[in-house]
Amino acid sequence: MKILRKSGRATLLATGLAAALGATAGLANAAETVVMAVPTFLTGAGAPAFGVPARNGAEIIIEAINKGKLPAPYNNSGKGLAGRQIQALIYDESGGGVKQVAEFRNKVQKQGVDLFVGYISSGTCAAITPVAEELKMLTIFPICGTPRIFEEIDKNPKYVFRTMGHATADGVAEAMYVKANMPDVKGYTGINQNYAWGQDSWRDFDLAMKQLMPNVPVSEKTQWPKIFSGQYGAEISALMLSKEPLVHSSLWGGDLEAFIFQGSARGLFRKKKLLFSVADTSVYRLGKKAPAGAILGARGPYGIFAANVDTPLNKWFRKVYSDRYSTPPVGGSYQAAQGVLAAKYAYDKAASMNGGKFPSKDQVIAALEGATFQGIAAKVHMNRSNGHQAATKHMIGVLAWDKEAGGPIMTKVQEFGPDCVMPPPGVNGTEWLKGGMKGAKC
Amino acid sequence: MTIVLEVRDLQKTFGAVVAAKDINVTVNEHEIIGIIGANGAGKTTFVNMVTGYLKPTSGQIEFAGRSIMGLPPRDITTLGISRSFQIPQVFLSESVFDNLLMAYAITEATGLGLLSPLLNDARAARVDSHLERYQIAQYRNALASTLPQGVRKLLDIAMAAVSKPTILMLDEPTSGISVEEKFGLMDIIMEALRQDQTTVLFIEHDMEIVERYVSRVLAFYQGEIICDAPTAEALVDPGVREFVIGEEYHRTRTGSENAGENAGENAGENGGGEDA
Amino acid sequence: MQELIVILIDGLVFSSYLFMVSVGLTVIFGVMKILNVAHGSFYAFGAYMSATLIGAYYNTDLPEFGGFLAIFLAALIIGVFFGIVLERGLLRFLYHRDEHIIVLATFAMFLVLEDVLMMIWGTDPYYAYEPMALLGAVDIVELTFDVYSLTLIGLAVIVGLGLWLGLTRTKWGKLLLAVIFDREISQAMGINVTVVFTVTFVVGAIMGALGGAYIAPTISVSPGIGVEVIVLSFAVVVIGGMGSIPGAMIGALLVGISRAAAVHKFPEIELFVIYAIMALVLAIRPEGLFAPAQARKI
Amino acid sequence: MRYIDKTVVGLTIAFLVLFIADFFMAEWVRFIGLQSLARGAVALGLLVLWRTGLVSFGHALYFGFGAYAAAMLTLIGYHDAFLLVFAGTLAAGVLAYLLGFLLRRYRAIFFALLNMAFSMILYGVIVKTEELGSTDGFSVLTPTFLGYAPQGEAVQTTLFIFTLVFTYIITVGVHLYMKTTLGGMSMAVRENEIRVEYLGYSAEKVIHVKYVFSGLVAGFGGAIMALAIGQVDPDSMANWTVSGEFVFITILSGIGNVGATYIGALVFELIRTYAFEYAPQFWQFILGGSLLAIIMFLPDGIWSLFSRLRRSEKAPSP
Repeated sequence: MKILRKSGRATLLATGLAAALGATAGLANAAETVVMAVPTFLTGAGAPAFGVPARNGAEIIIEAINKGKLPAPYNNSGKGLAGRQIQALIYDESGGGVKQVAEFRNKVQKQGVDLFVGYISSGTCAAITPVAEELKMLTIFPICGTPRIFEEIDKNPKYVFRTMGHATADGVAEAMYVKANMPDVKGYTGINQNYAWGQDSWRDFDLAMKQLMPNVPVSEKTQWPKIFSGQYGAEISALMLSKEPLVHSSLWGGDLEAFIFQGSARGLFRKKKLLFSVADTSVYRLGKKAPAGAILGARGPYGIFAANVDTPLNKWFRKVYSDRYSTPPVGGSYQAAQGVLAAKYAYDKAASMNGGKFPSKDQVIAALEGATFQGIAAKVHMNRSNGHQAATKHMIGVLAWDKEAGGPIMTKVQEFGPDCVMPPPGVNGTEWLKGGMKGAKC
Repeated sequence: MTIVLEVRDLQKTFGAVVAAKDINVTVNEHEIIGIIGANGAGKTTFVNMVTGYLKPTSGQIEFAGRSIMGLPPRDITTLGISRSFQIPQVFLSESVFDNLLMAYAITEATGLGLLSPLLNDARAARVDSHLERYQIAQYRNALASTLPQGVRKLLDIAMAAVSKPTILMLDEPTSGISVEEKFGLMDIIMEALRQDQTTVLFIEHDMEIVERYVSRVLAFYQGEIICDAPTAEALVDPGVREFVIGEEYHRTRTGSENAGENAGENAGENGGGEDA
Repeated sequence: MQELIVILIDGLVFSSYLFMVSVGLTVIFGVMKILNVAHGSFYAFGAYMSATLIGAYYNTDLPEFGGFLAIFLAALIIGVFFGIVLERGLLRFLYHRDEHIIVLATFAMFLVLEDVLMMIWGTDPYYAYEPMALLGAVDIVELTFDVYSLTLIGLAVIVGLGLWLGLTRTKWGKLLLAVIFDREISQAMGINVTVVFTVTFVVGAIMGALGGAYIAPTISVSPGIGVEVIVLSFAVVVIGGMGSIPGAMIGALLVGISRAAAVHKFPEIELFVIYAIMALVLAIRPEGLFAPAQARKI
Repeated sequence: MRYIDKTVVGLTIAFLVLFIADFFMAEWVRFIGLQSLARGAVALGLLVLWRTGLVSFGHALYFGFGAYAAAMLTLIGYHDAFLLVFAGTLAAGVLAYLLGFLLRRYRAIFFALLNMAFSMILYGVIVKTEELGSTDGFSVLTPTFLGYAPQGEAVQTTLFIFTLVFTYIITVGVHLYMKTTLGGMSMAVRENEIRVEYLGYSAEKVIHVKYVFSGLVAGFGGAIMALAIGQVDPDSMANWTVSGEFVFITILSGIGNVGATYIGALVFELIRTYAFEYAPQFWQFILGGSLLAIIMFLPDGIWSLFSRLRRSEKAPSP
């Protein structure tokens, strides 16, 4: 019988395995560069909405840092990070948290990465956090939104930073905007993808609304389409039949755009007021097809909300980006760029405190902890979670079409200070919301 | 004489087609019975029902005094009824030795014995002596797929006989075998089964074979048994002559060659359809 | 009452969508016993090609309704091209191998094609909403529906009927059924199984591409759209019975209408509807509702 | 047995070499090795099914179930690796036992696809369960080993040894099991079920046993993976593409030898790691391309390379 035949290849097996595993060729890190890994969605549904704009934004800043051509306030800081050139390793974030953790270890242990600036999906960030701490790897999350990172997964971070506000701020800002601008609203409902981000977004918005407008009823039939389903006929019917005039949605990317096409064709946006929490990713691309009159957020002062910010850094960034990619930068581009700037700020500051010598990792971390630095379009205050979690101002507005400029613009924009929408240091976001948002400075 | 198998009022229909009806047979210990009939007469259906492959529509089958109606083939096999097949059912990509080794292993092992090694010296010795008995020892290490048809048939029957069944049903043991080989083959089989004192029922188209090895004949026609009698009596029965043997059968050997062979081959090809 | 009618319409539209994305899969499986994982790529390529052609068409001054031709042309181009290239260039070398090897090969093709798609069209999404805008909207029971989505129902009926009639009423269809029933005997009877296989694969590929091409105007044609389709179409085909066209139809109706009802009545379980139906069918009738008979062994 | 089983010897040598190498390996090598052992275990289960003539396109079901079962125990405060892995293995085995009653009736492509269908149901359930982090999954804290709580690099070193010991036991066990009557019946069922039935044994029972076994080892692989990575999520553990990867590894390894599954898993990890590194946007292309190349040009898997090598050594060209 075949299976009984002796196999003398067993020794080969042993040596083969040993040879393959024994090859310990970890790449030595060239001494004079800083290896920065930049994981972002390069494939799949996350690429066009977030991944590729984020990569583009990061690349522009990295290039400028290496050439020493950043505008003010970074114009006198020399080339590179504390004088060393950045060697960027841009790679794909697709495939889920488990795969990304494996890749993270590979990059750290095999390719000798010095720091990470990246990750878009909350799921990946949540998965990476414990590993980054375990491997003592400086990791800056520029985009991902889940509050769980410093509230549950790692309450005492040392190596992990996040350079933008988390999702709780979105929900709070949105609810405040509704309260200020639609005080008589008769009720609200939602359509959010049935996965972690959609579930979190709705929960925070709903909790904030219950606090701010306790008498406004919420629909019992909020819609939960499957992520990437792309077909919203039944959901649109249900929304149009519902009595609530306000619809909250955290749809993004292809799903959002499909929803807009299908909703527009059926007059949904004339009948209901839509509130899109991350629709800025699609407004430039959709152009005139974007639903004018909808309330929009960009998870902070980014993308279209920064269109008119008149600082050298922002003007330069928008120009370079638009010239190169023939479309203005969106939220993801700003946020990723901001993450790279955080590294620039921290390395340079640490070097100056180190007498001009290249700083150690601990010195860089110390420099970033609790710092306030200039992002592309707004100040970033690293003043939450032991100085590892940023707070920035937040902006919400109404989308309109600017006939003269031939492009989308934001109107009726309302700004919210960092301490207005982010929970105070040391306070859990959900509890803060449930407790009536005590300590919010608006 | 002890009755080992009793079949009463057995009936099988496939939709509107009646494959078997009013079948009543009693088989005694150590009998050698020939089952004859034209293609589609219900012979294989009968074997399939007795061995549990087909569930009868109605009727009763008793083996050694207990009902075996509705039991799956494996249970009936374990109780003591084995069968061989028109188209040999062997493990084609394995050697003859390994085929029989597996047959012995499955037959012998129960419970935790299933986790004892497949191959051990005692079992190998039993396999080898079985090979001798069926005179296929020279093919011991040949792959079953490379065997000549006659040897493959022997192997099939040898595997069926490993469990030393009380009753062995052979489905056309000589179909597809050349005339020169037929008697030699049957001699080997019948001698081996005689040693085990096995009761044998076999389906056969060649009346010479029937005449030579069988003491009693069951003749099938259109799903019914039209004759159940000692061989000499059955072969001259007018019904049998008209519906089963037909004009093709003559007592001279030369005349029967082609007829027997053709019938066998046809049965081999069509048998699958009949059963499906 | 209004809600009931709306559920029915929404359900029919979604069922038609499901049927359109799964019929190609079931055609190929039915004849060739191949689970074509690359089906999702056909869908995606069909959508991209359709969006490209529609975009190009509306840049000309040709009559507006011609845009619909672009959709069918896209499906035809993609289906014929990939059908022939993949079947002749790859699958035929594997027919003598185990079934699961072929599934794995189509899985590999899917991986490769996903990236080829990005090499050709990049990561930016494509829009082709003109045909949908063209057909406008209509009010039924005081609710606005877009006409384009409703035409999907018609298309599904035409495709379903066409395939069914083609299979049962034409000489070619009968040949196909013979091949489905017994490949070897058909070969012995002089049926050119090679040609039958190529044609079937091309037809299945065209169907897959047509699903994508026709849906393209209603969505954002962007990376990853093919992945979801594999899961959906597979579920529909499992529910209906693998390889059965009426099965795909019933499966699509069952899932589509249940899902619409869920969206209107219990939206929180929407995600689970398709899995629940699949689980139920698997538990009660694992071969699917309309499984073709399997031949016995002896 | 009078003779020395060379496969067992080979596995033992490999085990010892790796055991010692554990203390010298670069971290990333150990990490890839750990994943290869986990995935290889799943492929081993598939190998057992394959020898019975069956292929499952849904073993991410058991991989994911084992991983989640182990990970969920950490949520309620259990962190001992022995307990977690045992629980993950057992949970997957029980699930396989229950589904086995249904699946053992099916063969060929239907068996493969029904498995896939069930794995998709698990995927749907996980995504729907917000308590388990939905699509995000959740983190699994560092395990302890019977009270020993390693820190830093020692975590992976210990886990590697832990995994190595168990995979060694399982693999040798499987190899020896293949030589038992029940193990040998794989061949019999694959070759001719009718004969098996008429020899007096249930082919379905044989399949059921193999199926439960494959579920057990897949659950083991999943639990190990959860501990090694420190994270579970549905996309990387229960999605249909994960099942496809397991079949990929099995085909890559070939049917020849139990140890080959680990080499197959290692080759798979290496292809993926390097594709990710050198073609960040087109790694799927490389992965799919390698798979096609293996199917076309190395139909019997990488093990056949070893066989060819040996054949050419033994029989010099005339």
